[in-house]
Amino acid sequence: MNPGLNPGMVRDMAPVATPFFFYLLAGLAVAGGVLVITRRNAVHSALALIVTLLAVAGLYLMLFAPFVAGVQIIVYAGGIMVLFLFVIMLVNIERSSKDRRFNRMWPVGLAAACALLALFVSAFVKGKALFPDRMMSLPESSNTQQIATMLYGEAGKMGPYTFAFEIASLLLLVAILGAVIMTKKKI
Amino acid sequence: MPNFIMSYLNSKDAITPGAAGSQFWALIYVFVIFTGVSVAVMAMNWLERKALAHFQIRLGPMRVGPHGLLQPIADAIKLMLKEDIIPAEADQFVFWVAPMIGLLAAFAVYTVIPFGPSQAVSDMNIGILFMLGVSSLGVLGIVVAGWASNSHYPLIGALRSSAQMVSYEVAMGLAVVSAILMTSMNASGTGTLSMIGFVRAQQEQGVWFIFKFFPLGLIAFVIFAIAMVAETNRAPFDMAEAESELTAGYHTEYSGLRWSLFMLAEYAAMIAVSSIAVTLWLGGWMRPFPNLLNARTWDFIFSLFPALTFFGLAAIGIVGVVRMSSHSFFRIQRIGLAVFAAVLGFIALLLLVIAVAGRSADANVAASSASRFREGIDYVYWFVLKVAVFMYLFIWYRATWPRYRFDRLMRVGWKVLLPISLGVLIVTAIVGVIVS
Amino acid sequence: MAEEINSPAPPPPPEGEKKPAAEDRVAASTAPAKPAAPAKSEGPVPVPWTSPLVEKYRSQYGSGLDALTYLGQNYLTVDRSLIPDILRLLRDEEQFDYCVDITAVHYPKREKQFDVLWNLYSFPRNERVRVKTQIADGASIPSSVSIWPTANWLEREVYDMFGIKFDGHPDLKRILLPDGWKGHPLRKDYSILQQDNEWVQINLGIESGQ
Amino acid sequence: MNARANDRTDDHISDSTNDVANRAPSNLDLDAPATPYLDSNELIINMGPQHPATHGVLRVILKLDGEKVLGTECVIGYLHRGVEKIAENRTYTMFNPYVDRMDYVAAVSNGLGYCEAVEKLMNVEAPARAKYIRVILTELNRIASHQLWLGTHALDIGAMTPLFYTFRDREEILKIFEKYCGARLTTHAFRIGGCQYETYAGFEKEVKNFLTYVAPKIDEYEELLTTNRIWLERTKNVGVISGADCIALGVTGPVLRASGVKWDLRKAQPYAAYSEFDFEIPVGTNGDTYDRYLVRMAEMRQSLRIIEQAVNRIPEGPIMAKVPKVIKPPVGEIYHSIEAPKGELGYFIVSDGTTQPYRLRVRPPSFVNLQALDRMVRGLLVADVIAVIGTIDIVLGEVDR
Repeated sequence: MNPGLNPGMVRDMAPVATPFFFYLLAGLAVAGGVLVITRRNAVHSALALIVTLLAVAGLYLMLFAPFVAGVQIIVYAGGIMVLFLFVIMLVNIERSSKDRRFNRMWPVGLAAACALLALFVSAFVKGKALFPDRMMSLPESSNTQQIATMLYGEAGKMGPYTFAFEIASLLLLVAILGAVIMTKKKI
Repeated sequence: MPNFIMSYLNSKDAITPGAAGSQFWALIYVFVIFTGVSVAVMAMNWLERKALAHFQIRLGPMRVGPHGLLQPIADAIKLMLKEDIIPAEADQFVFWVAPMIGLLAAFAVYTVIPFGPSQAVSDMNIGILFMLGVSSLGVLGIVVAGWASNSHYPLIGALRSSAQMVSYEVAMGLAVVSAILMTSMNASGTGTLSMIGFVRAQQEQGVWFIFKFFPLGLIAFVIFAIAMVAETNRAPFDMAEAESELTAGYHTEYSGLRWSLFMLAEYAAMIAVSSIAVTLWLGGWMRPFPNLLNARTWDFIFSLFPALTFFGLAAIGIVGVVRMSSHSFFRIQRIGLAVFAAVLGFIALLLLVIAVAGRSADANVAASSASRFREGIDYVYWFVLKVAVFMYLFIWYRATWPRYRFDRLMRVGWKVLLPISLGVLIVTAIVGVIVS
Repeated sequence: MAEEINSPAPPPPPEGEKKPAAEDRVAASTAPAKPAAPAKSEGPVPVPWTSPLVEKYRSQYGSGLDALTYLGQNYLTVDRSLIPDILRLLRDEEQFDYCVDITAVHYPKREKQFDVLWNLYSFPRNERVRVKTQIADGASIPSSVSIWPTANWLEREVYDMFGIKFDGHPDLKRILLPDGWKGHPLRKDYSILQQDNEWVQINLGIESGQ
Repeated sequence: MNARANDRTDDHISDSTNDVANRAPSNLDLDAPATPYLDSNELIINMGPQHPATHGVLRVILKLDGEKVLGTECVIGYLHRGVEKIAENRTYTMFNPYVDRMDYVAAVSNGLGYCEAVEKLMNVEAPARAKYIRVILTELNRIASHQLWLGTHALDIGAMTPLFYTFRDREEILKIFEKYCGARLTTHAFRIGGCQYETYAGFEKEVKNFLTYVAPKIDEYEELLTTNRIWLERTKNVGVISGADCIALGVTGPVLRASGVKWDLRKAQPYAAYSEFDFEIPVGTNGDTYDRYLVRMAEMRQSLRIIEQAVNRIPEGPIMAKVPKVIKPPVGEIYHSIEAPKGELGYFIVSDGTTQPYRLRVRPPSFVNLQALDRMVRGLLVADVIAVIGTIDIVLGEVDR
């Protein structure tokens, strides 16, 4: 259909998917994450979070998952973060910036961080053995279609995640209704 | 290097530099598009002021250059030289970064806009998704600017803008989805998210999506057309600025270059969303009736349009020269306008030559680079013409309508546009299944 | 008011029947040095206003009330003690539902220095009446905001300009002049120059003030 | 909301909003502020005195919950020039031009009110021809004032274009003024006792030309707005005020008439030559912003009717009554009011028999009408505050005097 969508494309994209870009994006994501929890000003934290989300979207792109990257940008960076900012602007920032941070929760946080570190180390030591063999290294061009078949199945056949997908959407519907009922006393 | 250029131009498959993996060409395209959009924004600025003025029985800018043609340049210089004021109580860093966010978002979109089958930086597989996603980032700039100004009017403007954009994005997205559905109404039954894919799908199906499953396509298009005005904060949905209510909304505290960045972002975003509308529903770069009137003669006739347009503009310029007062005060203006008309006429001649040369090349079986060049001009011309219609509509709306009220706007978004777009989506799906 | 257009000019009056304003005419300190002209003998005079309304109130309140007509315009001069009652009755019983204006006039030579005026209009009767009372400097007067909400700003203006206090006013403060303003400008003893001089002396350091 | 709101203004607001109990009569029950939506703080913003939509130097302190208006307080006086004090220091003749500076978009009406008040005090009557000239100019001024109102009001609501249309047509009126008396805005057109100037040659023809010119233009304004959906949404049921509330708050003029009270001083207590003309008083039904718009549009057409009759029937004769060179009204006091474009414009003059007024009180319609703002905007949105300020049609020169 589109002459641009030839198999050679994946090879041509390869120069972008270099360790340099990986470490750049990963570093940005981590730095953003650290800023999110250390900034006293909530709006600065939110901006740092956006940087993190965008960096993660970049990582998705490097994994040849453009659809996931696009959704990441639309839903998280574009939608959810705007709502975050909306709420942050409504709350009293002056007061929250004076509150003590990590009040009495830091041992828990430390424990959680140690556990996560242990997990990473074990994953690093064991290597690929932890992950399923079948990697979804799909060509960029058909990535979206692959996701569609995973979620919705092909003609006459349910995909592997169809049921989970439907359940998730039902859950979201319930959440929406719950939110409406909680905020509006009188409908 | 020349070989490199010619090899790209002569390559059989018309593919975008991004798809070809040619970073050099991608950079060239980025540069050309960035320059082109900046110039278009300036032209749009002038055009808006002139057109609005004539709607309102005024003349608009008349002093800087003949008929104010140099006004945008003068404005740009003024804005760049103006003192850059950051309010003392503002959040300095965020205040500084906010216009950049808006501008980056507005310009990043242009990487996937297809001005022609190969006239785009890249043909992303998720093109439309990327466009919607990145253009939705633009609101972050506005929200953050309003907050960082640490002032009430900008804050209200930012709140309005964020609520408005989030709600209209939903209707906009659903309208887009119905267009995406239409791309799959082909033999293979697979659709696409690629921007170039959209136009190709319309080409294959032989119909602009605005007329597909009439009136479904039209309704989806109208919803998109409404939502895109809201999305770009333009009248009658310019609640975030609303100069009579919020003085200037989110950019009340901005001045000089930073302010002009907001304006640049706004106009760039207008062109971007219009491009989406053109690509999705109005056949993108395709000339009218490409499948119906497909004889080579018709091809030639339509390829004369760019030249004719520039001839027309040159003629208007000449009329302007003739009608201008012969008083010595206007001498420089007369000369300026005459030169301007001459340049336009020259461009028209050039285009004419290219059209004719491209046609004679058509006779040969092998497509020469001349004919490819001619086709490229045609594509860009028709695309830009369609976008220009939208730009004019933006001005027209602004001249005609009062401003919506915020709660009404939200009501229209959630209670009218959203259900209709959902309904259109469902009906499109059903009709699509029945037809196929 | 149809009748006032055709109101004939009454014959020249004896001096004694002049309305109070004439008696208390002063050569205001602010006025240019033009000698106060003696009251002209020609011109109309107030004549007693007779109407059922007046009769009713006169019987009710007796001497505290005086009703006159001047140039076809009726006014009641009432005692300060009757003020809220009379106004309320005028609104409730006589349908004077629209308070056009509240204002005051300063007569510095008089014992009761201020005339306070209520200018009333009745939509059903298409008739105007002025209610007038005299109060001394520093005395207060009951507010009529509870009778006509429009009195709110009008009374604030009177307070601003004359310093007359209205008891029971919800928010009696200056309206046209800044909160820190000194004096009440429409009093006859308020000199315009004084304000200027002070400003010049303080801000420009010029002793003479000019 | 953002906690950096200055709390200096807070007590002002509470003062003016808690006076509910004191506003006893009619049905002026201002409902108590609704409980705030979510637990956000109230936002106090300062609209004006430098704001594009407050029609001058009006300052409105708004207490907002999100965008909803919980209360307002008007701070006025930025344009206070002490007109009433000036009057006490000028002769009657010298003061005449000052009244033009109050409602400067309807200077002719101000002058008419003042001249008639002094004439009444002196017991003279202007000649018939002068009265007709006065009516023509005053009605032209009413149209000009309403045109300016329409343009700015539409601009406030976001429609830019009507502003330029109305200004184009207002220009024609100003041209007539300029030709008649040499001034366009602060006309000083009338003198005590009549008019100083005889009409210029071709005056009647020009006025007639204007009538035929402007009638379709008024239709043109209406075409842009009257059935415009956005206009309807922005104005219908916005700033509703009942007739009873209008009377209680002393609101007059088109605002009162839009609330269904058919009262116009030109009919109720005719002055000048108004009793001789055939015209109607347009009234509204809902008392909302849209009705006020319709009433003013209809008033423009009625003014055209009056002008047409006046021009056709203008009598010959003197234009100045016999008044002494030095104007020295007898001791006494007078209240005279006219129907200015904005409402009842009254002059209360106390004379002590000298050449200067002992006390001159102006009853300004804008000032009194502005008081209704708080009543009209409670519970509406910020955007409606703008619409309502526009629809009351205030001129700060008159509010502050």
